[in-house]
Amino acid sequence: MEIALHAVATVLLLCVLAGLWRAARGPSTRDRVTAFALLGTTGAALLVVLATLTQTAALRDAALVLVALATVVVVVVTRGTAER
Amino acid sequence: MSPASVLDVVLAAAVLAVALVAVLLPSRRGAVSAFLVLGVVLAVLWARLDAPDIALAEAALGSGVAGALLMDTLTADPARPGRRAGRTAVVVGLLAGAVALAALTVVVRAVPDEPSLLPAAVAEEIHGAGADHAVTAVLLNFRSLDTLLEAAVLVFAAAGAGALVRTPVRAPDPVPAPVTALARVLLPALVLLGTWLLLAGTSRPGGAFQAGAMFAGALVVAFVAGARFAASQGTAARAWTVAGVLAFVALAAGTAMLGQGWLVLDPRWAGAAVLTVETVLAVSIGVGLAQVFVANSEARRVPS
Amino acid sequence: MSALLLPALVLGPLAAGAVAAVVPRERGRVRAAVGLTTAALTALACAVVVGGVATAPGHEVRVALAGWEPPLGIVLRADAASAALLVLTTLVGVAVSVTVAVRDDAGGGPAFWPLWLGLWAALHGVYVTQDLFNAYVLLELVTVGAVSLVALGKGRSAGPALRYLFVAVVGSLLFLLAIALVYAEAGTLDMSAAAGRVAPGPLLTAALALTLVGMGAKMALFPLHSWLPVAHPAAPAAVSAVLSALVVKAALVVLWRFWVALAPAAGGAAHVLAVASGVAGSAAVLWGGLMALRQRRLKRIVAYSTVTQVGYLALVLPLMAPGGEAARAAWSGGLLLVVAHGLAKAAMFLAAGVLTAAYGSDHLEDLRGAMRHRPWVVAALGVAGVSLAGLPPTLGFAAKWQLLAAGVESGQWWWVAALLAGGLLTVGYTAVVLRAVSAPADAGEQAPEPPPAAVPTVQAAVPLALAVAAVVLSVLAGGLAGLVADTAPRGLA
Amino acid sequence: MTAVVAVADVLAVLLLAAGCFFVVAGTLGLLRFADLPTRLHGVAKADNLGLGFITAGLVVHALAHGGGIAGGGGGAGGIVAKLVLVWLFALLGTAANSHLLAAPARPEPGAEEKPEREPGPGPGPETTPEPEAPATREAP
Repeated sequence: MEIALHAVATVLLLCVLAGLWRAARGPSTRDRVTAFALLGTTGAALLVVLATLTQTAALRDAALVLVALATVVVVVVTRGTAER
Repeated sequence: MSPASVLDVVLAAAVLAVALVAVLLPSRRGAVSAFLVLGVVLAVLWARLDAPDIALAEAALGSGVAGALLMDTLTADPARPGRRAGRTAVVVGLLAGAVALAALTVVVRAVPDEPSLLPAAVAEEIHGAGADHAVTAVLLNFRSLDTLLEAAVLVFAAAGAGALVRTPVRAPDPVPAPVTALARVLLPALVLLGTWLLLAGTSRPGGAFQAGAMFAGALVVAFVAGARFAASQGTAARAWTVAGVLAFVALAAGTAMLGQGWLVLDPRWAGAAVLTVETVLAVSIGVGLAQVFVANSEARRVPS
Repeated sequence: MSALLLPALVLGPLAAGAVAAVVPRERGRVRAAVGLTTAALTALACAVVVGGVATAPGHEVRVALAGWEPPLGIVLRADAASAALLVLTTLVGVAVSVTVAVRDDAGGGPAFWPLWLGLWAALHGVYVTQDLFNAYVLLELVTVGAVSLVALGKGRSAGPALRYLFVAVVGSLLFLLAIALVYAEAGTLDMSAAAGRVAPGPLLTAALALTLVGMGAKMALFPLHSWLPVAHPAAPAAVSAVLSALVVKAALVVLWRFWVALAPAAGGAAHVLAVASGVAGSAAVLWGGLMALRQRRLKRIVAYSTVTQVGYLALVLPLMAPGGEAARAAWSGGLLLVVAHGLAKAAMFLAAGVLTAAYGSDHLEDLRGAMRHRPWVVAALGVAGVSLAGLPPTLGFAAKWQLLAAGVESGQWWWVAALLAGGLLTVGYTAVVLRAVSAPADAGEQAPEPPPAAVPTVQAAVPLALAVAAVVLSVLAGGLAGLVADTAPRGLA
Repeated sequence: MTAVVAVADVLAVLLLAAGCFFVVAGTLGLLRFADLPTRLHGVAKADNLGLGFITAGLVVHALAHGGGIAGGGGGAGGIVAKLVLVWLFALLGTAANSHLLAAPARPEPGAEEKPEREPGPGPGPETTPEPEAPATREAP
């Protein structure tokens, strides 16, 4: 079971790295933020997996925080680009 | 190689890769986006290093509130050509980085294996400290002066940011319907999450700073959705921002005058004192961070 | 009593700053009233604490906060060195508060008060803290206050403020890394406790080097000084006074305390780093002096003069190294120089502020005739310049005499040469300023003497009071030096 | 290990594997699809499904193994509740995000957002837009 969880964590981490490519490259700000929203979800998945793996309940809180604040970032950014 | 070490190697490589992209990318927006990704990866790194408190703080402040602030600054700014670092600068930077890394490796390898005095001392004294969670006990009791001063840093940063905005906060632009709808759901959710983190802080990772970040997120969403109350520059907002520091100082002065000594918490009411100070601090931190966001947002709108 | 008041020196101004932040900005008079009241109470509390230090056995007042002794808790400790710094800060602080209360333009508007009071609290904390991490947090508070204050300047002050912020934050981070290294080895954050638990090795060497570079950047030590001559002209007059007289000293005090506690354990590596500090300091003395001679704006001259004086203060590290009498002389001379420079530089910047306000410019050409119209302000500039150059009968003379004695005592002639050269350069740029302001209006050009605008008398009197304090205190210099020397370090031997 | 736990473990692994598959699919979509709406489409649907499967796998794991040492909020029940909450938050967030991000991409007369370009001084990845350029780093 532990092997499976480690493998899942590694795959998710590689997905985060792949998302970095889109975040860094764009081309539009919305593309970057789309990538960041994806990373919020993937990062949350990663944190809940780690929470089970290391039996640390607080990491599930961290996952919640990540998902919630990623949404805040999206709201802020879409306002910013709508203004122009 | 065990699955755990594969994960760790990939994680270390990921942190390095994301950091390098964030530094070397010539496009400012790309660099900031990479910096946000760095926040996510760092949160995972702290989780892996068995430091859930910091993972939580990184998720809340590093990629959450700081992300909102940075992205807001960049998106309202006209896209300017990023400055591309010269080839020489990159080479010199990489060389310097390599030398610094080598030096740091030498230094870190010299760290003795013997455990520090402190964990044992904390474990011994934590009964009666007012919190079961070691980090909270250290922050609100053993080293409470540090926490007080950290809160003061935020107060004066908010005061400084506010001082640079020379016009009153403007009326909100028309807000698209989905934002209003989302705000109705997101706002209570964020407040609830912050409250949970605040209450959880006495017994497990959480506490005033993480909760404050949630409250700040809620206020930012309210501001974006057109509300102009606490997050604006009114006297009430400033009063909330300084309330945490003033409550902390009042506690300190009170204990000094009662003859126990500055900030000495009696085990009988230490728990109540810690929770009260944390609650006021969390609200203060939330309003203070939101004020910095609003000041930044308004400063840009002033035609200069 | 003084033990009870020691934490109040930090928490009092802090709370007052928070209160001032709540007062609406339109009510500038109320903010000023809060500020002046706080200044008066702080001066009173400082007097009590300094008196307590002078009378206490071992000349020290110590408080363990929250009732926890190290390694768990944080200790505040005021010794004779802290007392000297508290005296300086009180004098400059009251002078600056009065100046801004009379005319808030000098401080950049009502936003000055909360930031200044918070900064004042943090400075007090830096002088008395015994804890490494606490020192880091206090330095952060100093940085936030100082950077925001610089940004209050008229015109394009945001750029210089941002530049200062970047340098200061990088300096803090280097110091934080040093703290982490010391903690990793010693297992405690208390400076005196850590001193007994570290051994020579790469770890301690790295910690000392990181602190030297980090604090060097924050105190504008050559070659990391370039933010300072940019920040000063941008900042309001009173802020420049605080920045030069007190803020750069905060980083210096942290460097000295760290060095005194931990360098003796590092052996030869600390010697090498001390010499590096001395070389940077000597270069700063020469470079700052030459640059000051070339400037045509009063504030830039005074700013480069700070670069020079910080160079002197960096010389204290190698002068202390041999230990014994030399270390005592270097330590007390260094502290006296901090006080002397603080008073002189505050007087100069406040005087420059008055002249700028009166003539609408700080270009030397525009200040012609100032000697005749503003004799007391020019007198303040002159006396402060004499103290900076280290000529009798000023505190600056007493301080430099001690440093020279330390150099001669330990046979380190090369540092003595730097000290003397710096003195000559200081005389040079002070003469340039005095010559410019005493030039008659019709010298060369036919332009009429610029009519000075009215400036409150109180504001014009404050710089002179500070300059006179530098002379009066020189009478007490002997006793002060003796008191301070008791806290002298043991050297690196 | 009892038979029930063994079955539960197999189920959990299957669910986790399915989750990984969808997350990888979503990421590939983000990298390879041609424009913003299609990318959003891939991310919003596949990624949430992936998170759902992973959450389900962890729920099964928690039910089979109990709360462990640090269940927080009462053993397996607390864990399951928190996991479900994470997923619900993600669903809500993604729905709103996609709506906000896609809004200007819908054809509206006269209001078409062009990808803002940051003109770099020289040739580089920023100045040679190639929406379908092959990904250099890809998930396996």
